[in-house]
Amino acid sequence: MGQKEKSAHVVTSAKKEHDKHESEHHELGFVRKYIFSQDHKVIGIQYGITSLLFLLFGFSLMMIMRWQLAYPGQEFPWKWLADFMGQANMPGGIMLPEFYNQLGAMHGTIMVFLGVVPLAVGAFGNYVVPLQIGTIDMAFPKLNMTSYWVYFLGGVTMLVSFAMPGGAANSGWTSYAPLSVIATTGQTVWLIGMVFLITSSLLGSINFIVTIIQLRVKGLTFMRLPFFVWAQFVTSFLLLLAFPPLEAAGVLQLMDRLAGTSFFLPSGLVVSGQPLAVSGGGSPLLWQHLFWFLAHPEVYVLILPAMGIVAEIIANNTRKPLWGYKSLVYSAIFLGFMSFIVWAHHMFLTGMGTTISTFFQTTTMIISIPSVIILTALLLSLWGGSIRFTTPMLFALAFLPMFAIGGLTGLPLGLAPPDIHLHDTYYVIGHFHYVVAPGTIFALFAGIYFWYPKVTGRKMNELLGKIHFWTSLVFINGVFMPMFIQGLAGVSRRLYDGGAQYAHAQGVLQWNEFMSTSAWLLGLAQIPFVINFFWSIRKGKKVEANHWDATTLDWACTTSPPLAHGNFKVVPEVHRGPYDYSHQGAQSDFLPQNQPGEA
Amino acid sequence: MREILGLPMDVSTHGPVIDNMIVIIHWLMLVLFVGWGIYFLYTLFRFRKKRNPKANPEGVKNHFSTYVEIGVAVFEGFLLVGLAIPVWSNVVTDFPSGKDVVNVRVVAEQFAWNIHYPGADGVFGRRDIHLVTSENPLGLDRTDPAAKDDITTINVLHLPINKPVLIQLSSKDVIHSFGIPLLRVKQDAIPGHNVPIKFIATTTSADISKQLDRVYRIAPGHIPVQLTNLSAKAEYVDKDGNSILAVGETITRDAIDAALSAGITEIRAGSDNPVEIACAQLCGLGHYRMRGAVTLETEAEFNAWLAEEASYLDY
Amino acid sequence: MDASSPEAIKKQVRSYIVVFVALMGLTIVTVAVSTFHLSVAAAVIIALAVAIVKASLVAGVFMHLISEKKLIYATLALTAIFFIVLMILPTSHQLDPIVQ
Amino acid sequence: MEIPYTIHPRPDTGVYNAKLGVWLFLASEVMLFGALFSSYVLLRIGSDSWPHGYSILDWKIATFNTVVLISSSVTMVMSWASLMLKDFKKYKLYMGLTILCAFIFLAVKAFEYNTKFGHHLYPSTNTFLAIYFTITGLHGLHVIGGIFVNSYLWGPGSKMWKTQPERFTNRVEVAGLYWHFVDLVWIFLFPVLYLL
Ligand code: HEA
Ligand code: HEA
Ligand code: CUA
Ligand SMILES: [Cu+2]
Repeated sequence: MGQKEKSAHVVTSAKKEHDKHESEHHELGFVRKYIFSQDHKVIGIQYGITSLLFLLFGFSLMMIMRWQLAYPGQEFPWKWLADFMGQANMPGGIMLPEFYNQLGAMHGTIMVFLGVVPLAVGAFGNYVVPLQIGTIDMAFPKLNMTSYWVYFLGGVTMLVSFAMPGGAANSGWTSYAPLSVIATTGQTVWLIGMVFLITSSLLGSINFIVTIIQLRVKGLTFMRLPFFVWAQFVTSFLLLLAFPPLEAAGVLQLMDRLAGTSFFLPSGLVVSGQPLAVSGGGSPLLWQHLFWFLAHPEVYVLILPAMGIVAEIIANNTRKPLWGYKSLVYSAIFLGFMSFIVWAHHMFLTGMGTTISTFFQTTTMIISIPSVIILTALLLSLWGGSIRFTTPMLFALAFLPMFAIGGLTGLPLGLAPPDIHLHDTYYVIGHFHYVVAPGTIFALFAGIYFWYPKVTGRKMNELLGKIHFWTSLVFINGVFMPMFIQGLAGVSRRLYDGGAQYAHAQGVLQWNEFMSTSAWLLGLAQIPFVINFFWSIRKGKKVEANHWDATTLDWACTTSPPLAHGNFKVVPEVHRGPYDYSHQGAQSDFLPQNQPGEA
Repeated sequence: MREILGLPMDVSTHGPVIDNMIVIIHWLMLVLFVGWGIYFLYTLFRFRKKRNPKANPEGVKNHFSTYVEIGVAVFEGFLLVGLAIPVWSNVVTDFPSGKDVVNVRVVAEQFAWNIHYPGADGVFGRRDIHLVTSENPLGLDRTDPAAKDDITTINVLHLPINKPVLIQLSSKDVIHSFGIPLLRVKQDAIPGHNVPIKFIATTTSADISKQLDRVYRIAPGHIPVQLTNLSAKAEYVDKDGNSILAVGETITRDAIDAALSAGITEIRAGSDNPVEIACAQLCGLGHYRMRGAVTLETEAEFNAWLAEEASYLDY
Repeated sequence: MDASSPEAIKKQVRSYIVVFVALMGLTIVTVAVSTFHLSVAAAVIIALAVAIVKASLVAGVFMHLISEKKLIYATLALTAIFFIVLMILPTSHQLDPIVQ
Repeated sequence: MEIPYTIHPRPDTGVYNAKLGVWLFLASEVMLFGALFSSYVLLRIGSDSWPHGYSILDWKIATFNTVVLISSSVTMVMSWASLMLKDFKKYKLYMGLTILCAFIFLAVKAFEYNTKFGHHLYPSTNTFLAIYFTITGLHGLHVIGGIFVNSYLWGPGSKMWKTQPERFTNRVEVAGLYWHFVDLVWIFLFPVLYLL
């Protein structure tokens, strides 16, 4: 798209109908306004609340698992909770291995598909993107509503699966066949839930791409888009093109489970001493290829919006433009592109010859370069700034070294020989939690503190925010740092007793208690956040519309902009790049994008 | 660095190369992290609002960061071309053959490792899934002449040191992963596939056991040791000089109780079976206990063991 | 020329008829070729070649791809690349396993 | 305020929203069927023996169905062209024919499935039949989806022609893009499953 874009006028024919529609808007009932709303802001908030609850739920599952890991086979201390989970799962308060596996699989699934992605894309994307590109809503509001409710349905399906005979899915979030094909009914429900979630993501991503391409206001060229919008744009393409193969795989697995086909079952299987009565001829690796074809791009879906949020907050709180905006954008695009051709680095040990492993090792090393460039650009953006340590900024800053640890530990995994030792050990768990938990989750916290005033007109309490930050930072490292130690010692992941059986694990077992305690303390550390979050809705300090003195268009409209296409009273026009802070000779230290003139 | 990383003892010939790579990459990671970390902390201090109330929109002008990025890329290129690709190619090609090779077949199942030696004739006997029973988990057809002398075990893998080993790995039901951390071996066992693995072990289990021991804290109601084959590495006596645990003696619950009542809270012990097969791929509810014991021994000991096992076969 | 003028549309309609005839003809060709029972490789190549020609006709003329905007081309090019990746890489793993 | 570019193309991109949207949707559909074709290739290459489609399936009836589906594609594009020529009657006729063809296609498909079941050939019989039933089943679902959309545009949805003719024409164009895609998938399915 050229720099000089032709003018993008609001269509005149729309004006004629304007009045008619205006009257309609005032008559929306409560249900149409807040439940089946078609307004991107309400939908964004719906996504936000739902996904935060799922995050909390996914975390709770993990806090329960961590009890078993710290004190294998010991009775659960809270009898009511053990009873709540049922005699079939925790007889006498002692967790069964079957149940541990359910919790693990559901923790992974919920965190990724029901927690982080809906929060990062559904909530932040929905609320902020239309505002940042100066438009009144998403391109397809009905579709937007549908994608939220399909997501909701997917979430309910996943929750219901716990009530199935044999409980929820228990074959890991990766659902490797044949294990998942011979698993209990929960797996079928998991697959159906996934089909809902995939559908929701597909609808959402189409909406985002069309919105960003078509609805940018006049003057907002691609190279003037805030980096956050770019991140969402690339993310949407990943969702659009990577999810369908998983959908196909899900259909195939459903067929295997329900119609007796053997897409993923080779001939000659013997399960529990009995030859399995299927036709055979399938391939277990086919599932892995289709799964990782999605799941690798998916991890960049987790990180790109996070990087976008961090970039916005850093520019705002250093009071200077981002360093190397263009290289950030090109890196994000390149990252998105490459993420489609690295997936088999999760499969190095499935029996790869030299040629194919060379291909995937090479692409994996190549994909680390754009991440390095993005991180470097963000780090260099700090130089020369006038840094304000607000709560959102603290979380955004912490993201940098935390993501660095996660990213750097991806390097040994990306080369096949070290992966022999590290594959499927706690090292991998440590690697990806550093990128998703203190990485992405911190960025999401940053985003919540940052955009909260836009949504509610009030600010979250800074003191509680800082308590939340520092305690979380300490404890989250307490959870995940020892994982590298255990992993290097060779302790496998997904072990019900945390490795207590193994001689080679004895030297690092004592960390389990430490990690679990840290996880529970991390849970406590969220209390100030939850209190702050709800208390501030009514009691927080009132602030003006552009509280952070920010430049992008989301701050140019009023606080909690009116619903029903009412974001902007006048359609704004953009005259400059996204981060015109501390402009030489300007009176204030920031120039909003819609401010005309040179300075 | 190797010690800091806490990599387990390495008892195979190809292991040191892998460890080296791990060490080199961690050096790279450390340099990058510490380098940028210092810059990061300094910047936060130097450009905080109090000290620098007005930002300078120009920012960094020099190309230092570009050189760092190029440096990282070049180093990764070196790791890839210089180490990863040749090492991997070495691992997955040139499988040994001939009389000198120890051939073993390993068939994983929920939740055990079935070990199959070809016996004196060096030929694996026929297997048939319809013959699978709990006594014959491999479905070995003992009427096949080649199968008559075949030796099978469950979760017990004996191997000689200093001899090339060739394992044929497969699975009966779901995907497992055949991991032996101390040998730096790991390979997914995939049903329908048959994957070869090769390695040469360098140290006997007995020697490893001598070198590997650690102190276990013991406390009432909290016995850290789930291992049955953990034995004391020092002499423990009570006040009266009666022995609670002698060197090499297996630690039992009773022994722990006795030690505790004698005021002993720490015991130095080591595993008799320090080399283990650890299933690394989620394979069901018993995944966590899908553990096999590897006994590395001298060739003479190995042959003696084979002979003993063969003597149990009635053919 | 205005692509939505009645004359232009009428001209397009004629091209639809031509394409329809061509598609029918090509269908007969694939079916006819398959009765020769060629070797698998040859049969696959011919069948796919014919299918690609037919698909291009549908996409090009019925879906107006020949006169579509750059934006759509870019989207489809991206999709085509990943489609090819999806077709090639899993199978090449299957063809390059660890063997003795 | 209204969402811009719902009817007229945005000048710099040259497309209206729904058109871009449907092309993106089709891109995801390409990946969906791509994954299934990829599975087909991988399973076939990995198998010891693979039956010829024509030895199990009825290629004659499938040829007939190919003709039906291609015809429906032509009538679909003709219905759009009729709207462009402001001939609503003809639109109704062509759209009606499109829907009719879709029903014929489904009826034939149902008959085909039924004969297979009658001969005790099920998805679980072998991998070839598994993939045959799965892909054609999924394709059939797409046909059903198309019937819903087209019937809406033929019946209740066509009221829009009176109030917003341009928008209605756009809708028919977009539905057409989807329908041609369904045809396009069949163009590959037919030789791959029946003739090879
Ligand atoms: C957000 C998610 C995310 C991200 C961004 C990444 C990023 C990367 N990942 Fe990760 N990965 C996962 C999520 C993620 N991963 C998950 C969930 C799994 C496991 C799934 C499962 O099995 O269940 C996994 C597993 C995984 C594996 C498989 C391991 C195995 O199973 O054996 C591999 C192997 O190659 C890998 C590699 C990489 C690489 C090379 C990167 C690179 O992109 C990283 C590039 C980044 C850098 C190189 C950092 C740059 C740092 C600096 C410039 C220093 C700056 C310093 C300071 C600020 C102080 N990952
Ligand atoms: C996005 C992904 C994500 C996230 C964020 C997390 C977060 C965490 N994970 Fe998870 N994890 C996975 C994805 C994720 N995980 C996956 C994919 C697996 C592999 C599963 C498998 O084996 O198949 C896994 C596995 C896994 C294991 C290994 C289990 C095993 O192998 O047996 C462990 C062990 O400790 C663990 C721990 C944790 C902990 C302590 C957190 C903590 O960091 C959690 C912190 C969470 C919060 C801080 C959220 C708090 C939310 C709120 C406070 C909301 C408040 C609500 C309102 C205001 C309404 N995880
Ligand atoms: Cu076998 Cu895990
Ligand atoms: Cu990956």
